[in-house]
Amino acid sequence: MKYKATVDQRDFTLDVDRPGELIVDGENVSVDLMSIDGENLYSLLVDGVSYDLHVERREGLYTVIIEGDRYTVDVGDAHLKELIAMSRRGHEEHGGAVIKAPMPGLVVKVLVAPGDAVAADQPVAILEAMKMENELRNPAVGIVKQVNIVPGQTVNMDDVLIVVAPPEVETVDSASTSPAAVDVAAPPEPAS
Amino acid sequence: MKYKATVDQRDFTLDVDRPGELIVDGENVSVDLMSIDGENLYSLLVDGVSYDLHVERREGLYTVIIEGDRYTVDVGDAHLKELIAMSRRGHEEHGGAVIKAPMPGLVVKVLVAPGDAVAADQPVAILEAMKMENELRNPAVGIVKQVNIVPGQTVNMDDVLIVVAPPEVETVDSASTSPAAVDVAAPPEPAS
Amino acid sequence: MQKVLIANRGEIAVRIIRAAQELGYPTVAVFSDVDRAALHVRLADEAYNIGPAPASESYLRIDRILDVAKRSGATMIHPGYGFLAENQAFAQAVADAGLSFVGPPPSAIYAMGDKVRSRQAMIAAGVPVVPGTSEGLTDEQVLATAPGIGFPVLIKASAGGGGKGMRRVDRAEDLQDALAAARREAQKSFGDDTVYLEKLVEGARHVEIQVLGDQHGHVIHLGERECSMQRRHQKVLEECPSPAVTPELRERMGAAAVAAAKAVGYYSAGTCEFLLDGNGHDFYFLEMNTRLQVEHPVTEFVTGVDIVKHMLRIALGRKLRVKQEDVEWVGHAIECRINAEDPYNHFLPSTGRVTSLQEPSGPGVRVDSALYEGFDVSLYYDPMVAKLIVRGQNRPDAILRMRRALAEYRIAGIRTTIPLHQRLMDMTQFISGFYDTSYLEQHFTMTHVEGRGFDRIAAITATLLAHQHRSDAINRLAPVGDSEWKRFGRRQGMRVSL
Amino acid sequence: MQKVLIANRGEIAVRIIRAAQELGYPTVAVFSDVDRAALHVRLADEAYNIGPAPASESYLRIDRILDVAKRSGATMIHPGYGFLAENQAFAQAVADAGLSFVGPPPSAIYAMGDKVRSRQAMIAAGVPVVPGTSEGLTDEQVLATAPGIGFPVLIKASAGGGGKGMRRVDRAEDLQDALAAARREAQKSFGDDTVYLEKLVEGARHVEIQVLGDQHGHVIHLGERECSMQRRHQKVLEECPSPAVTPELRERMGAAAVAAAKAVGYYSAGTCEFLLDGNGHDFYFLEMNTRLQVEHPVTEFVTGVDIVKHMLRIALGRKLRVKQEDVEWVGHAIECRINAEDPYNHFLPSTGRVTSLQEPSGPGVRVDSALYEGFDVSLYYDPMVAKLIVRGQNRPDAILRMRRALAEYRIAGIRTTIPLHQRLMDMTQFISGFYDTSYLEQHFTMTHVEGRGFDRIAAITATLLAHQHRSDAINRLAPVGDSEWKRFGRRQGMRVSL
Repeated sequence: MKYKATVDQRDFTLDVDRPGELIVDGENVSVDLMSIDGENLYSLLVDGVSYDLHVERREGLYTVIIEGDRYTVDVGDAHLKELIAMSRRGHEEHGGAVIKAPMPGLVVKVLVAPGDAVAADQPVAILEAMKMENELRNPAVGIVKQVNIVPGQTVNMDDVLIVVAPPEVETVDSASTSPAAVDVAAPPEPAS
Repeated sequence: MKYKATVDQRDFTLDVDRPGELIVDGENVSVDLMSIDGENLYSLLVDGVSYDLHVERREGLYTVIIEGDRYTVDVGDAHLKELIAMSRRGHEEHGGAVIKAPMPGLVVKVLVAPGDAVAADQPVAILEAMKMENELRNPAVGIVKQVNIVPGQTVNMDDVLIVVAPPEVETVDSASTSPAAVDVAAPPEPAS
Repeated sequence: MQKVLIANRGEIAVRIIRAAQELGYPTVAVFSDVDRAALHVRLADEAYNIGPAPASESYLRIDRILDVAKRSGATMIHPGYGFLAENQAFAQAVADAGLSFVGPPPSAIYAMGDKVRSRQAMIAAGVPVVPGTSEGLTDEQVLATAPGIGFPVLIKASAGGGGKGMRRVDRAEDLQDALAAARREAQKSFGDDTVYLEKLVEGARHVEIQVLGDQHGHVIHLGERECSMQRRHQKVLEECPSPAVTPELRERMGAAAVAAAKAVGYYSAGTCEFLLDGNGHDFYFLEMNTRLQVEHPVTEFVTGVDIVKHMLRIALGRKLRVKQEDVEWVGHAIECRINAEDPYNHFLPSTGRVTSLQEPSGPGVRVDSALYEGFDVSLYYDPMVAKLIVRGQNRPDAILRMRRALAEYRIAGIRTTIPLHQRLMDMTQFISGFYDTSYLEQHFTMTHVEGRGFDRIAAITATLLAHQHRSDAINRLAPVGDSEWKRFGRRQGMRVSL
Repeated sequence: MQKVLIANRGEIAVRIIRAAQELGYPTVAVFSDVDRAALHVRLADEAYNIGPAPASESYLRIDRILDVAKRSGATMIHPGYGFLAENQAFAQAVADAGLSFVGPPPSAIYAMGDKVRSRQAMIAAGVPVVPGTSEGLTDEQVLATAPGIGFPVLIKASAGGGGKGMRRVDRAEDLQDALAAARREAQKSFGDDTVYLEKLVEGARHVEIQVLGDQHGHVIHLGERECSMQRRHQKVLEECPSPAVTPELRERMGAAAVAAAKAVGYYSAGTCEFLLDGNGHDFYFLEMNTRLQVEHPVTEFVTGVDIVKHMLRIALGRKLRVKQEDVEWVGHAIECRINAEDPYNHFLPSTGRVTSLQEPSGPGVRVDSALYEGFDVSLYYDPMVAKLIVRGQNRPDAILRMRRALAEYRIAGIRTTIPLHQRLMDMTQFISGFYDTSYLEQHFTMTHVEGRGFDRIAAITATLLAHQHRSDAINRLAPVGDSEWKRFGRRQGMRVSL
């Protein structure tokens, strides 16, 4: 069974065939992966080298934390890739960006209204959580299409707060927002 | 809903009625019990006093560990008591004592054979676990009825190793082995 | 017989419970609705609900806390840090109720509680202060005065602390927005939007001195803590001793801190924060924190003095047992603050249930934590959920030990700043000891360590799991039997997919 | 560059990995089939399988361990304690393979490895020994000689240690059975059933001296450890310093231990075990453990000397940095051995999965452990799964700290000896410090502390759970809806039954 794994833009080809072995980019390696807590923790031996890993699976992507380094891995075959591409197109129908709540919190301020033109990196709302104010910024230039929040409102993680449409009608190909950016949604900068 | 709880031969009457309250032997107390790990750990507040508890449930009995003290609690109403009594009679049909393996281990030596008369506290087998030899002793005088083990055999916890019949035909009432002693089975003494 | 009520939550409540228990004093915890199963509730001898989750309805409710003290028969109240710790009215109310407040006298809290007021007191006491305005300012005054002090300038809340209500301004045109934000935050956090301006001393280190005084006029210092590793004006890690402080400088700064404490009639534990100029010689008083400090364990580790136990004894009127000449600094300690924040995603707060927890231990390691497996980290309180503190024979030893302790630390279910600290322990600037308060924000980004081939390991891991996922799906369609896949279920401790 | 292979498992493998990592040396773990997910495997840089669960097929396999050393490029091998730690052939094989053995020279292991031989060496070196036979005895000799020495007498295995192959005999008629059992255990544990007899010095304490020597002839001692709290000749808890040892006695015993070590050309860490007479003055050499000792952390805590790091440095030929006159004993440390045994049921071994784990921490607390949540404690190895060590300013401080640490410790899924230690910390004999090796077995039983009303609390807890159990059963028959009972499910963190 052949897989393609993409880690931060680098591709690996892996062949899973015999138990305890793996062919990674043509090289044979011995592997032994054990679950530690039945959830996120794993112990992995690769040719005798021991790794204690933290793994999360979300929306088909694996996040692997190794000694504090975090990697996002996209694993798939041709069929899977197609499915993922389809789901991305679904995302892109929403417009230039869907700004979701990156954590649960209290809306302190809403800085844009529907119809506003917004620049990339422009603050659009201030969300308070754990006693800190966090500015949410718009990831890509566009027009505010929808604002779902008002000041004083409590929001949950991943609630859609604001939807921004692309400034002009563009082909899907030229819309250069990466899928990762859409998923993670509007990484807010610290208030200066 | 009234309950009777027996803790080490002391009886308590408890009335569970309104949430957060309990009447214990006629006295109103406020109670708040929370599960900590979804399994064995609980936090209990009784009139503001905080207890962090370890609780196990086995064969209808609750074992509660509080600051290192261990209590076995038998809770029930009339109906439940009857069921328990029935299950006890089932136990007693096996004879004077059923000696179960108190832990998984390796049988090192078998010291009795079917037909042997055995005194109370007489060693009947030696079981090795965690590099230590443990003598299993017969809890009450009787005749060995059945020996299910041979040296070199590995046994699991609670396996029935040896069955001892009462020395004479007795009425069920006069067989004075307590249910707890039967359940725990033949507490072995350290090898001298 | 004494009984100690802890008017706080989280790791500091646990820390104080431990100290009280080790002195043989029963403890009383208070908790909000969301903290019923919190560790401080579980560890205390008694625990009482004081209201809903928002601090303003629970941990800040003086009336309810005093009511619990009365009901439980508590004789002393330790406020911890944050919440009511530097609230003069609370200290006074505790005293008025006939109880011992485990902290300084209300008058000292008052004198140091306002930065403008304390600045004036320090000037009078001959303690050097940072150039800046010395009064609460109107918006117009801020706009008019700032250019004269020169940019960058700091807008600071008079009642503030821990970076709240503080804003750095680099250009005149940013002044108005920053001022509004600072006032809003100050109003919200402290109920007081008074601000002042201060020169931003660049290349400066944040070095603070721990003081300890009794009710009989004896005040000593326990040396400095290096607190320059900061992000958004929040300390990220601390060291004792500071790599920038010589014994001679320690003596001068210590003397200044003792003078500051004596000037306001201070007793109990307190901390004088100083800016240490890049020249390594001049220092300026910033403020005095009239309470136990988050980072007190690094001082405890190198001096062997248990600061919290001393606070409890001092509150009972006991004389200070430790003399200045007895204080020795042996070895080196580092504290990493473990926050429920995602260092890979702009330090966004991370809440949720801790699904797996393994804390480091072994020689020279201490963890002060409020976490346990199954605990829910809520969004209502501070994101700092634990502190990892290590001590080594010297600074390199301590760094190596911190690396191994961080590598052992596992917290699953929430994102934490452990990876940030792992990176910091590898950075030349940290290892060399040459870092100032601007380092973390201006010169540091979370990047992967190159050349370890971990991308390949990540690919292997994800592929094995994806393969198993796929196989599980196939298996669900196949008849149930003694299938090979069955043995490779996702059960704990089981080998995956092979 | 050095690379350290640890030929062991459990908490001691973790301890050694920590020390090596703190020195910057990569580590290599070995594991048996059942230890694939063990903590030492997870923490090491590399890990290799060396065979099935039984130690004789894995951790005792010299060939396989040396093979792993070769494959992994290890340069040093630390044997820990137990397994191959006192195996002269192993030490020799390691040296022959051109690797550094982290321990004493094979000749010293040989000299001290046999109790009869070491006794003769000690007599020659002028170190006092216990009255008894000094040679391997036939069954007939045992029966003939024992009455002459007088009862109670101890039958001891020449190759023994840790109470294995040891039997106390009180009456002549018990001699034969005890001898057979001792020989059987000795044969099984050490492959050698040679035994000797020794007078049982009653009212005696077991006090041992830690020595540390380098390959250049320097030997120092790090003072004593009190090890009299024993059960079935297994140490249960240890203290440093001993409540029975004065500075003058420490000096005399230390000098004897250094003389013993020098007599056999010892280097690395080692421990001379002594019987201290009830008179508090006379002491007798029992044996020397030519390895790292389980209870080494109490010495580390009060002397500040990291024994394991020193062992690694010494193995590389480095000179001892610490001089005898530099060694200071500051404060008091206690270690509680946490065994997977049920103290309420005759200390029967308890195996299974650790379903919940919360280790104590905070100031002055150290946990050396092999446990984590989800780990399976197997029946193949030693029941000691963790050690809890605390340090206090003095002995009462340390006892209070141990109490609070034990109260915080939660291990669910297996039974442990934590409750035993909780009782011991409350016993007058322990608190007073007046206990000897007979105390625990002859004068102690696990009983409840009276007057705390915990039976009532147990009744309340069980009733609430039984009520919930019943309600759940009722609910299963009722239609699914927004039932009140639904909210009181057994889900984690949920309120029960109210």
